[in-house]
Amino acid sequence: MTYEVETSVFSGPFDLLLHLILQDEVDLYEISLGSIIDAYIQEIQRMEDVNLAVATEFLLIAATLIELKSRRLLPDTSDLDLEEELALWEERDLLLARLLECKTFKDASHALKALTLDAALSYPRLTGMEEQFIGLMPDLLEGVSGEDVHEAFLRATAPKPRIDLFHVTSVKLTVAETVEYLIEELPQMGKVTLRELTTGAVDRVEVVVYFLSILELYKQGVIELTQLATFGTLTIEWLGVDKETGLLGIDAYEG
Amino acid sequence: MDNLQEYKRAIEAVILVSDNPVEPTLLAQLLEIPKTTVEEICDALTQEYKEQGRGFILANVAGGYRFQTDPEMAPYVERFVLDGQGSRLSSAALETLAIIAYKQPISRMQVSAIRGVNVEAVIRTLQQRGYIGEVGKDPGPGSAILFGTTSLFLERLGLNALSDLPPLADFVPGADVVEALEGGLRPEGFENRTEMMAGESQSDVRSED
Amino acid sequence: MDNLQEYKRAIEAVILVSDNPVEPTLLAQLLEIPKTTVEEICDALTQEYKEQGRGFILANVAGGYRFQTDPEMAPYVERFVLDGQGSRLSSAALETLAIIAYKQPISRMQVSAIRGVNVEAVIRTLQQRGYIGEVGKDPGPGSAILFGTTSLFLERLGLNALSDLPPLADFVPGADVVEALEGGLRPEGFENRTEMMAGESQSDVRSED
Repeated sequence: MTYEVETSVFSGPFDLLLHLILQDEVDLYEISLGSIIDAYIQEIQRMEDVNLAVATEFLLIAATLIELKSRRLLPDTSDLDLEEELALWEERDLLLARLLECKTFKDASHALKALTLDAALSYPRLTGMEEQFIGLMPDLLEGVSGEDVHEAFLRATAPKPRIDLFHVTSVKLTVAETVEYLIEELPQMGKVTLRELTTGAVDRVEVVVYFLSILELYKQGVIELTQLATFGTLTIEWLGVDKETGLLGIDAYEG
Repeated sequence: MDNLQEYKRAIEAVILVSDNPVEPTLLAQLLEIPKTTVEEICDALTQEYKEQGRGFILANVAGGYRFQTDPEMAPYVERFVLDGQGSRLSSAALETLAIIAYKQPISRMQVSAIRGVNVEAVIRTLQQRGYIGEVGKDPGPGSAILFGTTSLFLERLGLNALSDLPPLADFVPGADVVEALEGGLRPEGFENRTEMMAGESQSDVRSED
Repeated sequence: MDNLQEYKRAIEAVILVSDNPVEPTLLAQLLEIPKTTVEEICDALTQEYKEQGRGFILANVAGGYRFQTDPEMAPYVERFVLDGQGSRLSSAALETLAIIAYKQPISRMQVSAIRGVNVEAVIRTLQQRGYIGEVGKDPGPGSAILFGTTSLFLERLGLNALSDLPPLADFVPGADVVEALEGGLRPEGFENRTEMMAGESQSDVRSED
């Protein structure tokens, strides 16, 4: 039972159209435009800020689709203005060309990702110059800017895995495993903050899993949570297991 | 060939203490030998390490040479190193990066036009992470900033040069995808008309016959 | 003897990427083999490099193993350094300097806690070069030495005052975290608590209290 945060985020009208046409293998003309627009509005609502460019671009596409579709509903198409019709088809071709371009770069990005993942398996040596030669350097800070120092600070303080040879951290922790681990560790820890618990977290998913595990334990009444201010530090305190009933079946935890 | 052995050793030593890939031209200057000799020596070293089954490799990335761990040793090194390779890029960021990589130099507006969204935030992220940088200004009106990929981008992808990127042509959708897309956009009742129009409409991407 | 070969490679890989000498006990834990085996392997490696006339050696210093340039190669390394190409702070050193710049006054222990590694050698270098200095003593027990940056540091960076360093932006949780907490991962019934936790999950490293 692993938790993966994987959401299908459409970051543009072309993305959405591509997805609708290719992934779902639907003929756009067999589904209602209303449902496409609903899906799009949902996506926009999920976004942090409503992006005007996305919203208007989609309206344009939707309008074109509506126009194309409305033609189909006309009983007799013979009296259509040929000029108008042509313009419409050009519009369609333009849209098709853009969709093809979008698809091309989408696939290229998958290839880049694969390259990145392969390359990440080979770690470079970044140790730098040996001390004995450092004295020779005219100016160690040659070419270093305030910006570089800032970046170095962010690098240094970014969450990173700690050297832990006994509990080799797995990226794909499950809530059930984490709950078990916490039941073992928390009694000896006294009061501890979530931040302290997750200092070794490799990625955000892990923090989320810890968070869920703590909620699970809280629900079962074996820990006490205190948070003095909104967004403040969350303190966890072990209360103990009821000797008679023990814990509930955490293995069945489904999130 | 005592000299060759000496060059070999010197190259190993210099690459060891550098925290950036060392360019062959620089090694050639330091040793006062032709660049091609440097490249031959480095190729030979790469081969030697491989044959001897070393835990490290001599990698040729971003236009230079550096020592890296053998990818097979990743499980051990992962447990040990403090700095991971940085968090992963979102798919939005990757797509934007792909556009910039293949179409550089390119302006923010041009990327935006391809992606169909405002890409300002994504471009800022990519710039902060050092994958892309400003490489010039558009000579046209407005003189928009043009972006391109950096050597860090090449390092992260394990490539020596941009020309090592897989050709974009490899990703152009096949006939099946074109057909599916076209089908999705085509009103059914118009099938017969499409043929008629194909000749007149210049921008038709695919011929019907 | 397949295992032995694997251990050998793993040891080479780990030592290669380490900033500091790697203690044999650490390698023993990592590989789950006896410390004596680690030492035997390292001795064998030292011997191999010597026999093959490598430009680097495996040195046993300060209770650990690390790769070093062969002393005979010093003239080339010096040339590389003087040439200016090798004259940059290592990323490890720059990170240490950055921590001191932003969090001064700060003790060696505190820097070490953030970097997660022993920073003694780096701090000594930075102090020798005059970029950092002792600025006081911790009033608490132990009265540790506190370090801060010097005016030379500002001068070299072309800054007038520390306040000219780019400010540390307030940490904003990434969209993915918010999404994860509010959406897909939320078990029913936890809605109301999500908000409460959102701040906590940021793994803010700056303030400990």
